[in-house]
Amino acid sequence: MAHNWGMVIDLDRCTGCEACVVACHAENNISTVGQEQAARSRAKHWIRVERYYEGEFPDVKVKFQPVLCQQCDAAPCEPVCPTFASYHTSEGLNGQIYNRCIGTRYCANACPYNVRFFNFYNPVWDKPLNLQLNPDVSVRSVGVMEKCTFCVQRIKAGEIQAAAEKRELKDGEIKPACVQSCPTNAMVWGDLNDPESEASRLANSSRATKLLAEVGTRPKVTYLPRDSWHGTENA
Amino acid sequence: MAIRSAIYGLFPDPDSAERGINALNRAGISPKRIIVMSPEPFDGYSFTEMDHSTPMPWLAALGGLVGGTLGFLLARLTQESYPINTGGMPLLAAWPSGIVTYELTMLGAVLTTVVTLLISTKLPNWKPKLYDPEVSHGKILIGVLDPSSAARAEIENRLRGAGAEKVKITGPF
Amino acid sequence: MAQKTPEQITDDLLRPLSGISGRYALSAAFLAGIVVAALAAFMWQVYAGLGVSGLRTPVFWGFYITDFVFWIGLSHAGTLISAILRLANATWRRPVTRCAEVITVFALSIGAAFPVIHLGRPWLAFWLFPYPSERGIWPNIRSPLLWDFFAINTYLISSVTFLVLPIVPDMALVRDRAAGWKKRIYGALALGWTGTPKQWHRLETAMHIMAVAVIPVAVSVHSIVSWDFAMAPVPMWHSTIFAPYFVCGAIFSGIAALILAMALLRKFLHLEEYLLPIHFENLGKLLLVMSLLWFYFVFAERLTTWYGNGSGEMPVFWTTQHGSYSPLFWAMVFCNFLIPAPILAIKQLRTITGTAIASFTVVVGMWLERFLIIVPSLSHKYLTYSWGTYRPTWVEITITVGTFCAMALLYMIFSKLVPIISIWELKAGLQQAPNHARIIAEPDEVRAD
Amino acid sequence: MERRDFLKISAVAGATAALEGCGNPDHQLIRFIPEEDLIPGIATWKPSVCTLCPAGCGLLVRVMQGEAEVVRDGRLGLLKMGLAKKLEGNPAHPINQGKLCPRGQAGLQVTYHPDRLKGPLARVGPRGSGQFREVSWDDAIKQLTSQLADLQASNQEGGLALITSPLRGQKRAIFEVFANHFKKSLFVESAFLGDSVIRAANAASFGHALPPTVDLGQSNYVLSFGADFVGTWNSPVAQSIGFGEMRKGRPGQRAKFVQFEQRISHTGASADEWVPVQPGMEGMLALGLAHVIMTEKLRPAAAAGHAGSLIEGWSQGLPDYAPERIATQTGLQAETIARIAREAAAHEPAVAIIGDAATAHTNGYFSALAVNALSALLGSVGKPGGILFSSAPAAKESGVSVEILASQINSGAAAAKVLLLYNANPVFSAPAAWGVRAALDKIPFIASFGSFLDETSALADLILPDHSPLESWHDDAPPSGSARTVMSVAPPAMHPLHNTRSTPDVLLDVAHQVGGALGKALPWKAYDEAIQASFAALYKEKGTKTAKDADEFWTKAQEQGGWWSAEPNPAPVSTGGAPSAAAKATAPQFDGDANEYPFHFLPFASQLFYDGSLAHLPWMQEAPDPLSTVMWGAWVEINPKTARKLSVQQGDLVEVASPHGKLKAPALINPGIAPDALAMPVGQGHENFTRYATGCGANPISILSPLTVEGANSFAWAATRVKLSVVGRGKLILFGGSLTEASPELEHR
Repeated sequence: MAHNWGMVIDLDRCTGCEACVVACHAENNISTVGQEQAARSRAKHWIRVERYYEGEFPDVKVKFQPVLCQQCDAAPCEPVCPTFASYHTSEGLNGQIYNRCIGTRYCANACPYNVRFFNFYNPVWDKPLNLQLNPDVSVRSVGVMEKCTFCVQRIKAGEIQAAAEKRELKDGEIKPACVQSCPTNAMVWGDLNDPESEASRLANSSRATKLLAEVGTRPKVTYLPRDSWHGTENA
Repeated sequence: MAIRSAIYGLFPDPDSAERGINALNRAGISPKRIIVMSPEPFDGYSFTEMDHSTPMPWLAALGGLVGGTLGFLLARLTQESYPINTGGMPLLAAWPSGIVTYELTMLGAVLTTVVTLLISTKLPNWKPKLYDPEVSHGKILIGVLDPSSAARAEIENRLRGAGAEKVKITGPF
Repeated sequence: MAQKTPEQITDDLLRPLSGISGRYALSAAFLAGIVVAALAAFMWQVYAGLGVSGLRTPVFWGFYITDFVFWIGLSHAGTLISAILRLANATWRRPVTRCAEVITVFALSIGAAFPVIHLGRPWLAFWLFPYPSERGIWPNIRSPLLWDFFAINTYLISSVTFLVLPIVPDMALVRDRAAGWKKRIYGALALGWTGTPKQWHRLETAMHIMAVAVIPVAVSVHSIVSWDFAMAPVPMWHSTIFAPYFVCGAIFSGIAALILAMALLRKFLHLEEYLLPIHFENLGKLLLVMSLLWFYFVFAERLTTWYGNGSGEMPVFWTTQHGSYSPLFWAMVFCNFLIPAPILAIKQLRTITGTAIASFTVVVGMWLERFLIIVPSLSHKYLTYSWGTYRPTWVEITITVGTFCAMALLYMIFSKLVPIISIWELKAGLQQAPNHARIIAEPDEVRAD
Repeated sequence: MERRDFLKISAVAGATAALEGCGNPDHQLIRFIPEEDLIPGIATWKPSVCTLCPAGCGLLVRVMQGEAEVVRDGRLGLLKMGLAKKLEGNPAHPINQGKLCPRGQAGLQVTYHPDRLKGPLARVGPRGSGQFREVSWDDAIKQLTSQLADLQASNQEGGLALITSPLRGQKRAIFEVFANHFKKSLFVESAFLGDSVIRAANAASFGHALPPTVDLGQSNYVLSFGADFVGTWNSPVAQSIGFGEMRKGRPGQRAKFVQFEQRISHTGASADEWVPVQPGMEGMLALGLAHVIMTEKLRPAAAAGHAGSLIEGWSQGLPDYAPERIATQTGLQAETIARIAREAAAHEPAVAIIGDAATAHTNGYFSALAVNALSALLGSVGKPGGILFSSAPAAKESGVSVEILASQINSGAAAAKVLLLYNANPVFSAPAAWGVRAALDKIPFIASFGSFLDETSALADLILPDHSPLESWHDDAPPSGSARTVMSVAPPAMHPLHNTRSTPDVLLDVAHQVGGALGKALPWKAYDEAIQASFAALYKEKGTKTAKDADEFWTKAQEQGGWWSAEPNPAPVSTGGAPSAAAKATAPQFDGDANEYPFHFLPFASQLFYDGSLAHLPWMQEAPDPLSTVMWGAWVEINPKTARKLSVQQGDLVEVASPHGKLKAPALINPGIAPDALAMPVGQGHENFTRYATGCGANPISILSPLTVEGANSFAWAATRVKLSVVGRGKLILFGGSLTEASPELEHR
């Protein structure tokens, strides 16, 4: 059976430390845009940690929520692309073919999660920062959309490795950069078609929720909401 | 300009032109050889009533049909030729195909109309066999093509009698 | 006008074609200058990247798509209106139709340019064309942008023919009065028109069929433009009201543009005896109807959203009601309803000046409407953390202004080359032949028998 | 020698490479013979050690073949070499178990930074002008040697000063030899976020001068007094892993985590209960909790043992700290104090930790002792789910701080002739009031080993740039983060990119050239020999079971990134012991009159820039701050109500003035800060620190008052009062579009 990659994010573990954000930049050759462009909100963070305050001092609560491409099964970004640059891969990912993209930016508008990012200029790496580029990931030119790929290069590498060794993929063998780096192990990634995988176990747990479920995009990222203390008040 | 032998009168207004055409008809000249040119359509006069039968609307409808079919095939075949993965969404989406089909239907109809118009009126034809710029100045031209030299005089009289301002004879004699 | 002879009409309407006044040359040069500046701005954008525009995350569509919708909407002035009037056989339409159809052709061409201008990689725009390519992949028929492609092309082709066919007889007219190179050019354009009954009849039949065909096309075009938005699950875009709402707005802005154009032509081409108060009066009434209809749509949309109180919609709703976009929103309501409606409703105010003023505010208001449909929704999409803003840069502003100038310029040039009022149709309008005419008999004949 | 010849040949051959180079200068460079053989496209993972903060996490470096522009033998050319592509945690390493914080991952950009110093430099312009000329390594080393030789000859006391980042292992040993060789030299290990207060307190309470290893993973109740333990405090990655475990690692069991602080920190944001406390009152609060526990007989006073006996009045049950009596001072309600105390006592194991601002008040040392006592009372010290102490060697304290060094030099008490500067930037990370800049100007010769020009190294007379961490050998003994004994070691992960040299090697070189006792004290030819020697000793001590001989032990250690004990073996905690002089509670001192300067000023360690030493990395600048979501800048946090009262708008440029200076930064509305406090991230506001950090934001340290923590030789950086005024419109670059999740009205950006 084909794989169906999915992710589970446990918001009770997440501390919003940004490790996933930097890991993603390092793994996927996401260029930094610099102060002036960041001020015009052209910064590209395939994964971001949303921060929401609740209440007023002194009763303040903060909620962190990492948001990346939800790899929707019913992805609004896919049908609207006139050139099939955004399409659905056989493993359930929302693929983005940079070469096909002509930059209508329709997909980004259609995306309810605002997790697609546009190259307003050609990316720049002041030498020798270009040496940090990951040779497994293509660099995107001006005028094209880019977005989280679930580190498809890692997925492919893992699948090829397993095929070479004539064996099935093991659960947890492949980890996207964000999942790998997460210090609190808040992110779990795996095959949702495999009922045994940690990811599908958590995705089917009672805590499982989806982001903007009401929009009907059938996202493949599951959120386990922030929990509260169940201990006794007085012992 | 005119290389065709013809005799025609230039009438100042539709009413006299009407009398001119009647005169020619009574002279038993076959309608095929009678020519009329006017600066306006003059709806409602018999001299503009000739050859009013055209299959244009039917052709337009047919054109629409062809265009629609092409549109539908385009929408269908192009998608089938590259069966991309749509993640469960329909690759051959009915409604969108309908839109393309519709647009090309209309396009087909419009284009056939234009083509029919041009063919049936033999336009463009930058060298008309017979023409008189007077027409542009409001005169109505009524005449007979290739009149027999015998009939010529009589036709001239009848045109003048009907009120033609000028009668001109063109072509080789 | 009734007392004018056909000859006078012809002379009056052909006068603009001869000679170029200094004022004309000056204003033409001015407009051309701005158009060139706009082209330069676009070139700079292509060279440097879309970053020179004010677009940003998450507002990926801004001025360009606003202009696109605006101009496509404006194009509903001519063809649609003149087609309706033709079918309705409204005699007063005759001096109006052509200057209306011209608006369509130019506005549409300008509007169609914007999808290319706004592309990240405009040099690849041709990938939208369905042609067998080395890439082995065809465009995605499910994308509303493809629907746009088909609809706009169909509409453009129809409108151009719809404009050009009735011009042919007038070209013959000019041909026969001109001399030298002019005669040759207009002769070519006249296609050798002679004016036989057959030609007249086929022309009128064709025009009739076109009129029937072009109306549904026009409706479909702006419906599809609206679907560019309605197909996306974006707050206050994803709505079934959008297609009729957009068509209404399009005709609304179209009529306004037409009135403005007529007022200007009347003034500068001295067509006072041809473009009469009655025309402005009638079009004014039409504009009033559309204004009311437009307000009805806005009201329906707002009411439904407010009552529905959807978590996604409300932020967009509030930001336009009394958030950061509210000044624009209320300006729009003033421009599209509160100012024009009274002017057009009160007979004393429904003068040429009055309708012109009303039309101007409507044109402004409808541009704002398109902007307010696009930007607030994109900047307030669901997850509040991802909200953003939008500020246009000089590039977008220059290009936008440039297109308005391009419109004016094209119009000026056209009115220099072609009679802006269809002469033969106007004459035909005078000549309503009485039915008894066909049985006029010569007295002497009667005597003979 | 042979390589040289090869290079000549390859230089000729390389010229042909111009064939493919369509005018692109890259391709017209000569090509060097690769120094290593790699398979193109195949990644190899090499162990290394993260040196960006004292946690000492283990790294795996993803190395792939690439083509780099490098300088070899003074010639620029292209070299196919192994290039580090990504940094990940070393799964085998006990501290970070395969995980890594954002700062650690961005360490990659230190190596590839465009403004890294590419070779030794000698000052030409006047000091601080930043004008340098390139010199050869031989000249550079000769110059430093002669300086030290003269110093040795002059035999003058306090002639040598060393300012370094906190060092461990053999690297520290080498510096120490230098420090000891020259009489009364001033050896400063400078760190703005130093843990000396906690180490001192732990030494007093538990007999270990170490930062604690907090076993969050097995804890059931966590009381944190201002410690940003998942962000920057102590061993953040280890603690984050524990945090995850504590929350959802044990099915059906979820600890409660209570954070006490004045401004909601990155860690406080994840607390189950966030409790604001008056600044400097953390110790009092801890004792209040202890009071409840003891009076309600939830624990006997004796349970705290020695740690308790350090607190005055402990054995009497701390009568002065009844919740009612401390409520107003701490700013908590009495019932809250009582409730939390009962909860903590009822959920074993419960742990109390203190850090950051709480230990940076003038009474921070007392607060630390108090919290230690509370921990001890709760009975989790030295036990799973509590505070453990690794058996790592206690860091030696030189006792000299930047403040002392500066004052001694400025006062003429010391007359340093030579200053060795290594990975420290005191000019930036010391308050202006200390007069560090003036002191440095008094030192005739400054040699810096830093890889970048910053505010301090720009004053150097000689710069001998070190390899980047990824190009260097490492040995490290992290003091906290794991209950296992850890000795990290790693060879260079990649060949040096530039004409740099490993600083320990340079020091050894210099020592041998100076010769004499100094040379003898450092018998090794190179740094790795020194490390190997230490591992030989370690083998004898601990490794005989795991390896057949010292060499195998050494090789295996290099392969896995170090040696660590198979089992946790925390050091025994002395909870008993004779009561020493009991510490009196002291009220915190704040500099600045409360009327003139109405706000407490709270600098806080930035999750992305740490203490400012990482502000030069683009990834750190562009990553949004976790709470403020600010990119590429600094900001001043202000409570919404206060802002409304002073009519301060989001993004207004405000001037923050203390008795010792003022700065300007944009205001940021923060619902999670006390109305009488202003907070600011540390790390921005560099005047001279590469193209990415220079001129970005403002530096809060510069306006701090020079107060010290009583009882510990440490900077009280949270004890300054400030005033605020709006001066215009500032540039606030936010990534986050809103403050709250559902507020249609609030347009934040």
